Amino acid sequence: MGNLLEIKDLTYRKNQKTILNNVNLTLGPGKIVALLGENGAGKTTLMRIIDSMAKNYHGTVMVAGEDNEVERKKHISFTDNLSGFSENTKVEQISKFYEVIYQDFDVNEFEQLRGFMKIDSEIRLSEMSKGMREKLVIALTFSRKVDLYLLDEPFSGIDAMARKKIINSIILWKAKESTILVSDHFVNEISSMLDEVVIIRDHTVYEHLSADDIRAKNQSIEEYYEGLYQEEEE
Amino acid sequence: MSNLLEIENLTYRKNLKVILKDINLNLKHGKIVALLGENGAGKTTLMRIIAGINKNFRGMVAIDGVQSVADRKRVISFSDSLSGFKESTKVAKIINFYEYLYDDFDKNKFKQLQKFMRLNENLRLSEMSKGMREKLIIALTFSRQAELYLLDEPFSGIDAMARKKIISSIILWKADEATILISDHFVNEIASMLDEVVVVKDKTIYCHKSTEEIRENNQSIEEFYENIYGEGDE
Amino acid sequence: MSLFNCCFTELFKLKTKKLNTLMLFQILTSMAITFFSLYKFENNHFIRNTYVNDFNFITNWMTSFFFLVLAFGFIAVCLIAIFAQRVNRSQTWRLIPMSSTNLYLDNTLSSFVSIVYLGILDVIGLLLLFGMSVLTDSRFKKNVITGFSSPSNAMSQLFNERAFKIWGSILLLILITLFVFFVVDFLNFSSRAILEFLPTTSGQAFLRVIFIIVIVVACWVAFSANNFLASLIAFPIDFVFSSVLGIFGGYREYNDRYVNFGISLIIMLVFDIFLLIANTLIFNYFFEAREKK
Amino acid sequence: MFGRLFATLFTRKIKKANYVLLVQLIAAIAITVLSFTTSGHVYFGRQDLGVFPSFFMFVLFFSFIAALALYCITCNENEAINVNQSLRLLPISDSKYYLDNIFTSIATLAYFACIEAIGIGISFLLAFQFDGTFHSEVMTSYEKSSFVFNVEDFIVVIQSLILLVLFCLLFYLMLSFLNFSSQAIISFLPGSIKNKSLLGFIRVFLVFILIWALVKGIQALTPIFDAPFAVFFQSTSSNDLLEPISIFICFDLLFIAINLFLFNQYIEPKEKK
Repeated sequence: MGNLLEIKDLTYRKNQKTILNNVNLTLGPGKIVALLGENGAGKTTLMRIIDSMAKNYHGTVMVAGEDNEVERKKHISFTDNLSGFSENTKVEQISKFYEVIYQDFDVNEFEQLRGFMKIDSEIRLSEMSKGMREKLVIALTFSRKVDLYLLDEPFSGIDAMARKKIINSIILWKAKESTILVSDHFVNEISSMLDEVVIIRDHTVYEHLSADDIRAKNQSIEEYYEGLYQEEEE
Repeated sequence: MSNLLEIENLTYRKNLKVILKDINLNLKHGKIVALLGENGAGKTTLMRIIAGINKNFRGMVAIDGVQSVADRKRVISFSDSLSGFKESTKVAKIINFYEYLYDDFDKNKFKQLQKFMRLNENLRLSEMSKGMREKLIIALTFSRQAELYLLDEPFSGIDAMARKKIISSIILWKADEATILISDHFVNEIASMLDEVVVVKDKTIYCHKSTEEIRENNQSIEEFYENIYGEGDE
Repeated sequence: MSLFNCCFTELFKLKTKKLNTLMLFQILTSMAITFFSLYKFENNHFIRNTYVNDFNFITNWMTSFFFLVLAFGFIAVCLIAIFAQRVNRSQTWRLIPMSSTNLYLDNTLSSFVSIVYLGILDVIGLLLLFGMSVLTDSRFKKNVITGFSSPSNAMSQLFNERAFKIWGSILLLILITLFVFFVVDFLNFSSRAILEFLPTTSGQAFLRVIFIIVIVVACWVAFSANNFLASLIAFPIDFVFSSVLGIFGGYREYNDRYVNFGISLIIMLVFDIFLLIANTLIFNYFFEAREKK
Repeated sequence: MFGRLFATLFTRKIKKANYVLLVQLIAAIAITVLSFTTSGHVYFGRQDLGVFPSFFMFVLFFSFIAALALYCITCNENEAINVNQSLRLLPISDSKYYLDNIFTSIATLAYFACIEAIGIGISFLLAFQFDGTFHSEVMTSYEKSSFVFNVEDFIVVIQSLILLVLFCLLFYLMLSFLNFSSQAIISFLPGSIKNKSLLGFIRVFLVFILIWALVKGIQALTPIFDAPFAVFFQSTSSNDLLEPISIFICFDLLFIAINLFLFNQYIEPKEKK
């Protein structure tokens, strides 16, 4: 199978400001890729463009060889903050909604993940803390069997133990040949599971290399990432 | 010098569910204390009770022996999510609001912090990403000469470099005898600056230790925290 | 079942849940109005004041319920239009693997069908009340019987010239409801799309200008129904009110301002179709879901 | 601190009042211009009106709508401020906070009324100066009415104004009471059944209780008292108004006390998500 994700000279402007400027990126199947960058570098926008949430960009975005918006959405599972549901919907109602709407939603996978995250299905969104809500979002995202998982800062509110357990077992939840693109600020936490690293800087892809190259130069990914910003500090 | 913060047999119930049960906690002046616990353990509720926002709790909460809500609020600086401001408000207007209404707000301290965080003053809240917004909140919180600083998961959206810089220089921003109570899920990140650790588990204070004690039996704070939950899980 | 249908049923369920609570409020308010109008509070217990009319409670309840149908209908249309905007704007719905056009059509269709659902609920409510009042109120029963039996009475004209007006007004009612949905959508989409292009500093001022323009246009239409363009929008609403109210007496004969009914029907249809196309285009290419904060 | 919070809230609400006034002015001008350009005349009562008199009519007519709109906005604003975390963090006791909130709304209404009065006055003078027919009409009607100014009427006008202010205050307080009590009840119910329709039922239930309490109160306080509003409109002597004013003062104080207690005990600002 060819490349899963191909982005060719993508530019995106909003409110007279360029947010992304000729971005070129290709991701192979079966990889876990980290998307790193400073606040406001455009990571979220890039993910929204891949999942055709953001529109009127210039350039081409192909997912599993498909360019059309609907086909792309079929192959992608994006972490959504459940803003479409009213605050007093129950977790059970949300999972029923996903089951009806998404054919590739696997119910007993969701039950298993829900048990793993210790989320009670009777609880309502308004009664959940930020961390619990993020655990639910991760469970819903991985209950869909797709080629590309997009995780946008999925762990920020989750407590330390749960986060470690999730990171260690994330590989089991995805099919062998599907890819995860995760954007997060806590590099050392997720570095253990990474295959490739993509760094967004100055509105474009600054670096795209495999984690083993970095480790070959016996640098931890975190040191490498901070090194990039070091020269700029002085 | 007596305790800065005294909490005696505090119980808090909401919707017929007990959230906090007979909490007893005393914090001294000039300490940096971490408040750790799982998602939904009640950390945020405890902070809101200390800050005088959450009401009808049973028990006693006093700052320097004073219980009245107005006096407590005068000496406490709580990291407010700025949800009270319209999304279109400019940062400059928020600064004027704080300067006008808080006597202990120090404008040039804020200017200093603003330069440190590279915050642009005429940005609007809607234009700021989550990380930028959290940097602004931290700058505003520490621009007040308060006795007790309450930080509720202040770093979740800030990128790695900025977070390291903030953590390393937080001590400089507070007066010597002021105390910081910080609740965060990234224990190893903040471990370096902590004096005491408070763990909230099963709706009450599980343990309250100083970091020297933990380090004496050569455990890192993260290991200590994890094996509290270790026995619980197996 | 195709994705389009599942999405439709989900949206329909959400909207009907909202309308059920609205219907409950309608029943409660109509009951309260009848109660407070019929009974007076004197030396601390309620006694029935007779000067209102001598029909029993249920018949009065039916009339107040009927008058509330139009008022609550309008509230329902606004409620559903605002809820539809939330769906258009929410990332959860936009993530569903279907084209934006289908999502927009689904959303608008389910809004319209939910209003029809409310209409059906109203009709059922009215029939129930009508039945109950005929059974319990002998005086009302006499009126109804005389009404239906004598051919010369207004009721029997139901199937000639008057009928054309009633079917015409129902058709216009449908077009007006769609028109309201499309206008609300168009305002939301176009202002959001233009906001994307403006430098962010002037975003807030722009929204205020739009708001003022909308108010001025609305007042202008309401105030000057006598000039041609405004009357095309004002006329159908006028027409519906007069013909519907006309059935129960006080039928207002239309004099010189009787613009040909057909023209305004076609104009309304053209407005609806034009807005539908414009909305679908903007929704497809310029309207993005809200970013998660 | 009380004064500074008062100033902050007052400037925030004044902005809203100015915005409503601006919209009203623009709408009046636009309507007058549009109706003269399209159909050439404004039809009112029996005869056509000139440009300025019709502008005066529109301003007068819109002032009532604008007043109602501003009142709803201020009600909404009150409840939003009560649960606004950034403001609730300010070092001021909750009782003072709530009083600040309510009195700034009343002050905004007063400000709005003054500006409205000035606006109507100006448009009246404009019409009076620049339109002959309007001028003569006003003069004739002035001579006909034996309008003689005496102190008694002036007191009655002042008293009816006070009554109006007390009524606005009472409605604010009742609305807050409705919100606070339903919030307090909700916080006692088990979390699982806390949903929108339940909130609706409680509100409706509380409205009935409110009306019943009001009716009971009026009955208990003054047996001879039947309808304060009837007195309000065709009052003859000033002591007629003293009764309703005293009743409204009692109710206002009663509701202020209840609201302060509820606000201090149960009302918490919204959680940050």
